Amino acid sequence: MVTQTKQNKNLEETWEPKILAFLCNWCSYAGADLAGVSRIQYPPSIRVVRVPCSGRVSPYFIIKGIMDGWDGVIVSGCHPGDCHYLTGNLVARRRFAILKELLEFFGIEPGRVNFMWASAAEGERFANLIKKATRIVKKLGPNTKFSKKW
Amino acid sequence: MKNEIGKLYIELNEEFNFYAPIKDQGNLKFRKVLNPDDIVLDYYNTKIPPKEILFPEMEVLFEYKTDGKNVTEIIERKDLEYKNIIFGIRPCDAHSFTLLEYFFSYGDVKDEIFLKKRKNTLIMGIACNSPKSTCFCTSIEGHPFMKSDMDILLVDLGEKYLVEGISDKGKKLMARLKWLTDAKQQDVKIAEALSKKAEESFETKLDLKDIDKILDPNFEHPIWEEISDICIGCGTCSFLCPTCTCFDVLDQNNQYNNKGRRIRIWDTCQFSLYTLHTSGHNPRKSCIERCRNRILHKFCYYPENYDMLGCVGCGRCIQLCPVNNDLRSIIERINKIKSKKEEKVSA
Amino acid sequence: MSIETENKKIEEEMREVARNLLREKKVNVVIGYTKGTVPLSSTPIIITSENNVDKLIWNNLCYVNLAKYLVPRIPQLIDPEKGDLKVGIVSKGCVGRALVHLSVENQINLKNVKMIGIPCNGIINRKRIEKEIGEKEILELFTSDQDIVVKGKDFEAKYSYDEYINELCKVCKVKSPPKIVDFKDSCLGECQEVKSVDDNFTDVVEFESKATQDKWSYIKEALQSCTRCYACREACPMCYCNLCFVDQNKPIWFEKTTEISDILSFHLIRAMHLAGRCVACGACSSVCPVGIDLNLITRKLEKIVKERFDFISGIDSNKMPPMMDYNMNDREEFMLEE
Amino acid sequence: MPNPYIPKLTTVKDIISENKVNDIKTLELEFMKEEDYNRFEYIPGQFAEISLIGKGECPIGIASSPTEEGTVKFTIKKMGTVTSGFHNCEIGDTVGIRGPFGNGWPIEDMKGKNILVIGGGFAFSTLRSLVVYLLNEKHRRNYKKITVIYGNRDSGEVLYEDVLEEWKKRNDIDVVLTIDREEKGWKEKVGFVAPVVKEIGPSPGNTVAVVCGPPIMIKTTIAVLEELNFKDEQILNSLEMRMKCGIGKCGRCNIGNKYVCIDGPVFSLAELKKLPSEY
Repeated sequence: MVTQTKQNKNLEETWEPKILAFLCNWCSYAGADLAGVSRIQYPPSIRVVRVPCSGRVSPYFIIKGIMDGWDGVIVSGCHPGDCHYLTGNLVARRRFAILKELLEFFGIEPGRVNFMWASAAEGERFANLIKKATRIVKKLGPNTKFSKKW
Repeated sequence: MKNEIGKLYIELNEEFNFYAPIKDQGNLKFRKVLNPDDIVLDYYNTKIPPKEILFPEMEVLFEYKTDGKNVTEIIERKDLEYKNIIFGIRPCDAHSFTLLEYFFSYGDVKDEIFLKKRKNTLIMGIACNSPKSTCFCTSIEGHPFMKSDMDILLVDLGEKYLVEGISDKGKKLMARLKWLTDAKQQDVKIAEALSKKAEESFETKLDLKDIDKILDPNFEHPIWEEISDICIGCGTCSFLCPTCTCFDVLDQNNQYNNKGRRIRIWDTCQFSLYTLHTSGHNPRKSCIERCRNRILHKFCYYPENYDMLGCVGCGRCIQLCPVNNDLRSIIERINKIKSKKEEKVSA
Repeated sequence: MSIETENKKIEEEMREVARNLLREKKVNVVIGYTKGTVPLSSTPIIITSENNVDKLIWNNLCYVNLAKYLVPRIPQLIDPEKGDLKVGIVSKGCVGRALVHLSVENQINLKNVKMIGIPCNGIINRKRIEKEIGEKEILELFTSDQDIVVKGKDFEAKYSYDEYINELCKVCKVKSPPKIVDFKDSCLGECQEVKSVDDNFTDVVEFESKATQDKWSYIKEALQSCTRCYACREACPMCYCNLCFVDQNKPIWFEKTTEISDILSFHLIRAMHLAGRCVACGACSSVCPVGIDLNLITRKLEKIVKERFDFISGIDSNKMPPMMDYNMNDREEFMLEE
Repeated sequence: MPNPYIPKLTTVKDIISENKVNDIKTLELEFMKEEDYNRFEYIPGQFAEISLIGKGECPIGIASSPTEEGTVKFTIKKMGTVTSGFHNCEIGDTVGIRGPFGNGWPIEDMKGKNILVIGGGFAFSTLRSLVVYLLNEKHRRNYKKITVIYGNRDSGEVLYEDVLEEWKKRNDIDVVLTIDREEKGWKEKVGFVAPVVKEIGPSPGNTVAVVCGPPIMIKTTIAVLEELNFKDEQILNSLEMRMKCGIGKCGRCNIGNKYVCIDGPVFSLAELKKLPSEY
């Protein structure tokens, strides 16, 4: 029994979450690039999908991601007012607000889904936020509630 | 015997999957019994039809393994050989199994998944002492005490059950239950009286004698528009119908362990997607055609193909339709087509 | 006044308006409710002749939202030669709200719609009564004074009216259809001016305060028995998409299986789609054949939209719904910050 | 009896792109097990449920003839999820196959008759199967005159160019090709199928007309055939329907009390006229 808990503990420590990240082409993707070019370290937990705008990210993407077994989803876009398409991120923000509240209401840990703004010049901020998001998701543990399993 | 249901369960549970009506989320459903105290026998009928025991809402057809891209192995289902007992089923629902059997063995290729399970299933039903106001099984040549679809029929005599073995399978099983006592002549007489009383208590009587002959030439009739005008197009009537069999097939992959399965799930002719071609053409594009298909399938195509009505008269669709599009009134309206025509001819 | 006399009064006034509308040829059809064939039901009816007006009824079981019949079915009925089909529609508050919102979304033209406004006095929570009666057959249900009386073969039960109406009706503030500024004559009969609705959402707050795990198990339990018949979707006046997201197969977003994650995602995304659009009619819960109660989700949507965007659906035909709009100054406390 | 939903496994032996737009491909499948191939006895006009396991299954008419031994061919147009999957297949991939299903062309009843084959566009696949079968040396003497009329939108859409060339060289078959609009370098006929049929004017005596194509083509061609005094029994048609199981269980392909997958897909016009027009 003792060894088992020890093993579990080990597993918990070594377990790294897999996070699906939708990054807006104009800001966050470039921000992630900058973080890489500037050699800022952040956890290798995210897998990036480049989208034209955070407004392109439909709630389907996020829920499908969670259902497919991703431990977390991040959507990152330009700061309000900086959208390449003027209002894409403002529209997206309303959607995210509702989705986040509904997920919480349904009893799915809201920390699994995170939204952030990061501009092309904010490599450091991007890395920090990814660190933070990874920390949150890691604390929640593997996604078993909503993902399909059989 | 009434308090001996538990005894029956314990005796049969090892060998059989023992299904009986159980309360689940406030709805009565046929479920595998884990505790005999859960069994509810003081009921009219279950909300979810017992077809789901042999034809579940979601069923695996087969499983497979892949090497990431291509299939390497197909794994057949091995759980079809289990023996099942369906306990406490009503005669109308028992009749639905006969219809399903006809349906699944129609054509050259038979549905072995269903038929294998059906073969291993023993139906132990309880006669209907007091039918619901929406029941109409006597109109489809059924009866609240109908024996023909069962292996064993129980009749509730108040204090005890009168047990009658009908098929060989049922008689064999009864012979095993040593603690059953021989029925007295008097009890048989009470059962007969109950049967008569039940038969007389039906409020709904529908004229379904020539319905297929009325329906067949009236495929294009304004009545279908009238019937479907309040239908909202949900699938309640067919999902909860004990004889509806339509299903959809889809593949599911588990990308983590390179496994997958092909499943079938209930589908219904009431959804537009059901018949939509890839080209965009849809033979049944509106509610009118879809409503018509449901009625015709049960009351016209079934008699033509199997010489039987595709309805068991359980009344579930009448009770649960969200907009109360009552099947009884639909049938009455259809019957009126005929009488109108006759009037015309005589005039 | 007792419930029956109220109902009688509503019924008479409603019939009178409908009769006049049909007689003066102001409408081609009247959509209303008529008596159902099973005790806990009513059924929608489409009337084209003045002679049938007496078939219209009002009782506390008229749970279907009739606005459903306008989109998308009725536009198809338009005869190009005769011009638009004019429809009279028996409107309780939530039907009125649905119509207003549908017109905001450009699905119907209010010019062609005449609301026969009635002061709704609540809809009985038939699923709750069914559950409490259990495996007995209800043969009759009527209201007497302040009680709901349910009768069967060998039992009779009484339920308090105020307690056994829909949860949404208990907190409803829009009993009769809202007055519309642009189409003053579109509402006949009873209608009310609604400026804003005060609501403290105590029921939602109570649920929200639960632990995540408790919420999950509650929702999971509640939705588990879903049979995917989509009656909730089909009865919803706001679900008028030609192709619902669960039906989309290029690509397949959500599979229509009975796995809990699939069922949950359907209800979650449907809720998402109804944000700022749901008119709180409770039809989805009333029609569910297995008795799933979706009221709580509906209420939560109302709360989100009210608190975040200060919007109430179907009240004001000139206000843009939140999901069709944006604002620089929205609250963004949920965003991840360093 | 075995579980009818389990497909037999085959490998993709060859992939041929059939048209210029590259949205129609022919897949040549070889059964992994000899016994499965031997059990797969079919006649022209039947179809099979072929599946890309993991993506799904779809009913496709068999394009090869039973006389072409060793493999089975399917011509697939890129339409939805599954067919797109087939288009992404590579040689050597595994494809599942169930069948053959349906009644097929009534080759026994056709014996001793003239055969008029009228095809339009991509629906030619089961007609190819039929003609290849009829032209086989073992079967050719059982049938009389064979005429093939095959129409397409443009020259890039013509399927099976190699077999068509072969047929043209033979003297026991007439092949008429047509395209909708004139095109540089096109030496055959120009115009829709129906007028071309009228122009050729086949005589109805002891003839069976096999018509397969898009609905509008079928409609116009049948009108022409009726004008030429073809009887309803002489006109054969192959129907399409959405299908899932192929064995008459999933329910969706019914027309009246008939299921297209077991009672069809081949119906004579006389049979079709008896059925409700819900297809």
